[in-house]
Amino acid sequence: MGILEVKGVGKRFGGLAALSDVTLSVEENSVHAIIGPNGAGKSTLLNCLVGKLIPDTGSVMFDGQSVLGRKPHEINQMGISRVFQTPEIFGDLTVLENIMIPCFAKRDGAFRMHAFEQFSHEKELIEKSEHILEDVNMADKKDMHAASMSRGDKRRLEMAMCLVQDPKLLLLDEPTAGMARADTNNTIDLLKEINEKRKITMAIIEHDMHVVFSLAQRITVLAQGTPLVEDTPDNIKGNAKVQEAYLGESQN
Amino acid sequence: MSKKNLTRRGVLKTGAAGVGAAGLATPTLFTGAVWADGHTGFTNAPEGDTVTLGFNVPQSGPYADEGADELRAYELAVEHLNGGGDGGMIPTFSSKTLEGNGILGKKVEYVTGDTQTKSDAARASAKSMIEKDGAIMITGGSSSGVAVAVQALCQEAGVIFMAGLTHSNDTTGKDRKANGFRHFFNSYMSGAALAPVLANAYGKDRKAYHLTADYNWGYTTEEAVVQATEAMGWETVNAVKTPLTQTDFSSYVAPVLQTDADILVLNHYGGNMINSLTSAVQFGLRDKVANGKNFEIVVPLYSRLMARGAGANVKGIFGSTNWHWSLTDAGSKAFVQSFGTKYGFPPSQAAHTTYVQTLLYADAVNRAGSFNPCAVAEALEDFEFDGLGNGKTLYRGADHQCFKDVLVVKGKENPTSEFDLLEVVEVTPVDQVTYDPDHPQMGGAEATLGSCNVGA
Amino acid sequence: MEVIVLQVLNGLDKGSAYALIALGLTLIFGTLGVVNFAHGALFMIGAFCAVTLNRILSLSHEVIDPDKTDFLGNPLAVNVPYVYDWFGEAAGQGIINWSVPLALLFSIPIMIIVGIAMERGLIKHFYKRPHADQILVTFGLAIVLAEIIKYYYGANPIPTPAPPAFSGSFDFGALIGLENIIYPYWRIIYFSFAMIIIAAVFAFLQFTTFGMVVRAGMVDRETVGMLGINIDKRFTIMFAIAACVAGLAGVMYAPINSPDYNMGMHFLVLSFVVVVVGGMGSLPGAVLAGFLLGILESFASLGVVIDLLPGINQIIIYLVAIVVLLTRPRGLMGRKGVMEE
Amino acid sequence: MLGLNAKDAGLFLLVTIMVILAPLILNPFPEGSELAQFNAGYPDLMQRFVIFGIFAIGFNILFGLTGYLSFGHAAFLGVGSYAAIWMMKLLTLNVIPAIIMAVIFAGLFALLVGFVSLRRSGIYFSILTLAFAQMSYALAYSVLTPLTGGETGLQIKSTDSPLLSNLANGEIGRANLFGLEMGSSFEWGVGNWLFTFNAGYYIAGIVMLMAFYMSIRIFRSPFGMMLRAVKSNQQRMNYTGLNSKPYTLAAFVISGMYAGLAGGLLVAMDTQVGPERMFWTASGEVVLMSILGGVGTLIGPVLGAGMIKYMENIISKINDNILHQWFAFLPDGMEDFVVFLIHPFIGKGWHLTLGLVFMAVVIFLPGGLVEGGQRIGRLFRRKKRDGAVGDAAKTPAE
Repeated sequence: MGILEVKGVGKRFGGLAALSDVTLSVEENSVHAIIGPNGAGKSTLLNCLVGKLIPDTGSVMFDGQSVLGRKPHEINQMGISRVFQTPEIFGDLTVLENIMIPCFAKRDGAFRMHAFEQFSHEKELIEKSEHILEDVNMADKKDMHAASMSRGDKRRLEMAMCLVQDPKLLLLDEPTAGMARADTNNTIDLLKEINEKRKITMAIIEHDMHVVFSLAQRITVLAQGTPLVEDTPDNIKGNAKVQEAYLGESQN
Repeated sequence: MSKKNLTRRGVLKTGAAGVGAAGLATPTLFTGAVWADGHTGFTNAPEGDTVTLGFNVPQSGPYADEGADELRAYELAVEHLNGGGDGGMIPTFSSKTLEGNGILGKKVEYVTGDTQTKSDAARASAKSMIEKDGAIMITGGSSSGVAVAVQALCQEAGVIFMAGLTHSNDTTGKDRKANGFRHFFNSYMSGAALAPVLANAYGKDRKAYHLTADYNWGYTTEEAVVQATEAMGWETVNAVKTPLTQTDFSSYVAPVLQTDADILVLNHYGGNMINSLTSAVQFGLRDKVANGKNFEIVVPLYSRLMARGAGANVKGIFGSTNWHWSLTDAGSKAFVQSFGTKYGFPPSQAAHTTYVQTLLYADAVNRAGSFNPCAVAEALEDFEFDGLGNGKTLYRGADHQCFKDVLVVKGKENPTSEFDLLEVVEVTPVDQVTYDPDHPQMGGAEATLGSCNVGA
Repeated sequence: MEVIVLQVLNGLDKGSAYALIALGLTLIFGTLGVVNFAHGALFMIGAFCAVTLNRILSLSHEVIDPDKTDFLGNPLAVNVPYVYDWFGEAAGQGIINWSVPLALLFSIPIMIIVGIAMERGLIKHFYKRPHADQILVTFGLAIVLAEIIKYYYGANPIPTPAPPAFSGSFDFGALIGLENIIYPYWRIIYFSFAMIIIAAVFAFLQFTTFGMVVRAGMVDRETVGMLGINIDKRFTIMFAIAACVAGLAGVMYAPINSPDYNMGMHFLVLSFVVVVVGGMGSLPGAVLAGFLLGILESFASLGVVIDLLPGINQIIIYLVAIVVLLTRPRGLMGRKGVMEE
Repeated sequence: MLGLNAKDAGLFLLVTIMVILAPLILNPFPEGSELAQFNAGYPDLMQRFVIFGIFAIGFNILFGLTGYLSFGHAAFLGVGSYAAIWMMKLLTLNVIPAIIMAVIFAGLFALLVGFVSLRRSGIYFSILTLAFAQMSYALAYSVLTPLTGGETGLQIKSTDSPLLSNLANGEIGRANLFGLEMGSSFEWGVGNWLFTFNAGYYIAGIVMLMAFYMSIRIFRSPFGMMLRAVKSNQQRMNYTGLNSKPYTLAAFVISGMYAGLAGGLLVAMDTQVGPERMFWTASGEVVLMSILGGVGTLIGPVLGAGMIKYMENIISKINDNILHQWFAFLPDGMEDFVVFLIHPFIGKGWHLTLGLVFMAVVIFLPGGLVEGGQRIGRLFRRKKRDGAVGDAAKTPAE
């Protein structure tokens, strides 16, 4: 029984079936990659997991509870954090504040009227935030305006924002898209470390096979909205169906 | 002007001068009596040789042109009170206390403000005149909402309010105040004056359809006209309320065609009146024959300034007005002469009523021998006068409303100039438009002036 | 039945004014990305073009008429327009009477100049600024324009009649087989005029290359910019066109309601409601919402409706706006992501 | 101090001192001098400064922090005012219950409007709030006349006798605070100067300081940070486990309550309400105040409110007569010419001046008056630094 169990999920947009009968299971403490050609339904699937979309059929169980019908913030409160393809951060706020917000969300829940408490009194949370900033090598940037940072820094910031919540499951949407090879490797190392040291389960959507094979313990291949195969990286490498799916795509 | 601002603070100035050597005046704490002046016991008692009046008129918003005309009349009145110009209506005024030496020998100064035709803004402006400039009397305005709001303020502050153009019954009806006075006529009088003329011209068997501006003035006017015309035998088919902010009245006018009404009464003023009348004429109501009679339109309250905006559409349409420049009595002629010479065009009814109010106030102060608002009010109450353009007039003590003849006018068919838009068809004698102070339309028995307030 | 037809006609008529202003607003917003609070003022300026032309044509010299007297008792100085001297009284009066249709021609160059001056002088500098800044600066401009008009023309409405040939009404019912539907000529003309303008704008956008680029720009401004097309010049032209639409709508509106300096502000709020109900950035939406609100407003002003729901005529437009926005998040035909930030 | 950091405490102290000394600061010109026209230190205007300051501070909590532009905030001011005056008519002339009721009613109305309007964002939200406010205005003006007094509005009349106030028959009640009437003043003449210290003003001033203090606390609290997060990135907020709806609604209700407070105070200072208080131009005015002063800054809205009210009350009262007085020293022709030049901008032309100021501020000072102040401050500091190069060189850059 994995921490995330997706069973028979289907989603249609008008006449188009974006997902049909998707079933997959993410084991606790593993890194699970979801790959597939463009238009295979990876992002739709991800959106179904975080509450942005509600699947037409099937079930999504996380940690023994259904996530279906819950709002994104409720799903986050259950322990799922999401890293976006283009970093989504609070551009108008400082780096430290960016980290503090998930800290508050973790501690106080989805809403709290802390209008007369003082930000500066939250010593514990500030320490925790500063600590995580050190972990991602951003301690010196904590008072910077988040919007004014480089794209790479924004990514790391977003990652830190997710990590500071100690999520049970971290969803990553192409975390290395558009990165140079060296940065990609750094990211791989960072994610590995997160998985191993912090024992955080991860589900990654990724195009870059180098990343997938360096990180993932299990891989699900999606094609045209259905899972083609779910297996270990080694088996996937030699799978003819997968080859076909990818080759087929390039032939078209 | 430089000296003017001293008036209100005259006491303090002298006070300061007394201890001037020490550099500080002894602070005094007034409670209750806000602006009270220990020496004379009422708000803004004028010290020194000048007295300040506050002219609070709409300078922005829809009635800005009427406000501008009121202001012209005020300036003229001040000039005449101070002995300048040709004296205007002072020589024709039946009371002879005004001698061109100001009021009680004090030179008249004035301050101006913008009511914006909003009660809040009007009160802010009036308050600044009272608090900052030391005005002893506030006058002006071109709408009833503002008049009622400012009148209530003057009552609280303990100064006299001489209303400008305000036609709603409420001003001297349910909202009457001891410190407030109105020279202008009101909805009741319009109805009472118009009804016989209408019955005469259009017959007693008529069906009227009312379009009424959806606010206080509209309500009182509709009520007055409905009662007066029904008493003549007319029937009221329907009365539809129209929003103040409406500009295109087509959807209100068009359904009139589908009813069996043969008269349309437009209880509208200002821009509303112009637009609804224009729509009614465009829809061919005046060419229509209903119940075998010519369809007719009536506008209870006419304003020449506004009638201009409706252009040729006013021709032949009955209404009432407080005063018109074509009147030939000595007072009116003197005023038109004086105003026209100075500004190049004839005064409006708004200009006339504000000019008269200023003179009446000045005269009342002179007769009372004091600026004390209670003394002034006493002098105005039940004061009878003549020679100010409306014939014999009574300032009734019971509700502070002037009673005088009412003019029924008609849009002129062949105007000779851009000012020559209305012709007086009948001067309804004052007896016909007089009512009891506790008339139901005037707030009934509950309406009370309260007692006059000197601010002490 | 007759009442319903009449109110539909009235609604279409009111809707014409809303739709024309909303159309211009949407053109400007869609292409330039600017929220133009001064758009009502452009409508007002158009109406005052008609007033001004009327005044120019009536420019007069005084002739003393010794038989009559003026209000001061002096001999009356009658103003005789110069056109009477040049063309004779009848023809001269005819020319003056036709000042509103003539003002259509007169207003086009004026509105183009005003539009270009506004865009080049002010709006241009606000393309990259937040919407709040755009609103404030154009609102400031709207106040300034209204005050300038008030300074020269006064606050009272100024009658600007249609040519006598069109100022009456006719039996519209006869055309559609109903009885007793009297409708003013000018309002029918106004509605037809609005339809022509709307059709012209749509045709312009649909069938010209210029229009194609503009439409593309409304969908994705950046891409069009990258194609190397001189967007700046097109923006200026687009603004001038929108100004013209508003101005022409104003000219034609003058005989319906005497223009005053504040009419722009009055239409501003309503036309914004119209634009938003139609869906920000959607041209068909703006037109549809304009007519829809016009018709609903007309029906809400029926006596029977008011008796049933007192005050409904006061709030109908806003009520409809609330209902539409709650059921259709982006108005009738709005696109996602436009002005939702 | 008071849980504020040094900078905020400094600002708060400065504002406190300004409020206390306003009667002195705003009356810089001696009575009777030609410039006395520019004095603003009379009770009514000072009260309006602080009351509209409160209104703008509250509006800024919503608009400045969350970025939601409400175009109908005047409705809450109006509802607060009506609640307050009914309280005074029926229960007591003491201003405290009236103000409390004003806040409660405005808060409830804001909750209703906010709940519905916040289902949409951006301009759709703005139009929803505008629609609610315009409906309130239109109904208050017409159909609700029995409740609102219609066009005439509501005043306290001699026939009103509140339950808890012992009024003599026919006496018109006056607003008071435990017997201290709002109109009571203490006047102090120094030489030709005269300063009015008005009880109502100081009560409103104290309320304003409390409101300002609360606003600083909100700005600096975790809650304030959440509101800024709403403005910055709502999507990220939701995926971070935060529900942005209640945060925005809370901000909306708080700012509605500020508006109600302002409305209640308006009634406390001047016992009357008119429906045009809720007209869209009144809602627009508070938007303009915020932007003029500086959106999202603490002090900006107060400055913006002061500036607009000053222009409305002072510029509109200058007439040609006064101009002639000022320029009397010029030769006749010149005098007339100068008056002719200025004439369109004063008195009835004050709207024109207002429009031009808006345009100038937005064009040249996008951050509002606060940015203007900062620029002047920077200029000043740079000069100082230039004059003290030696010192600057020694201290390392921060």
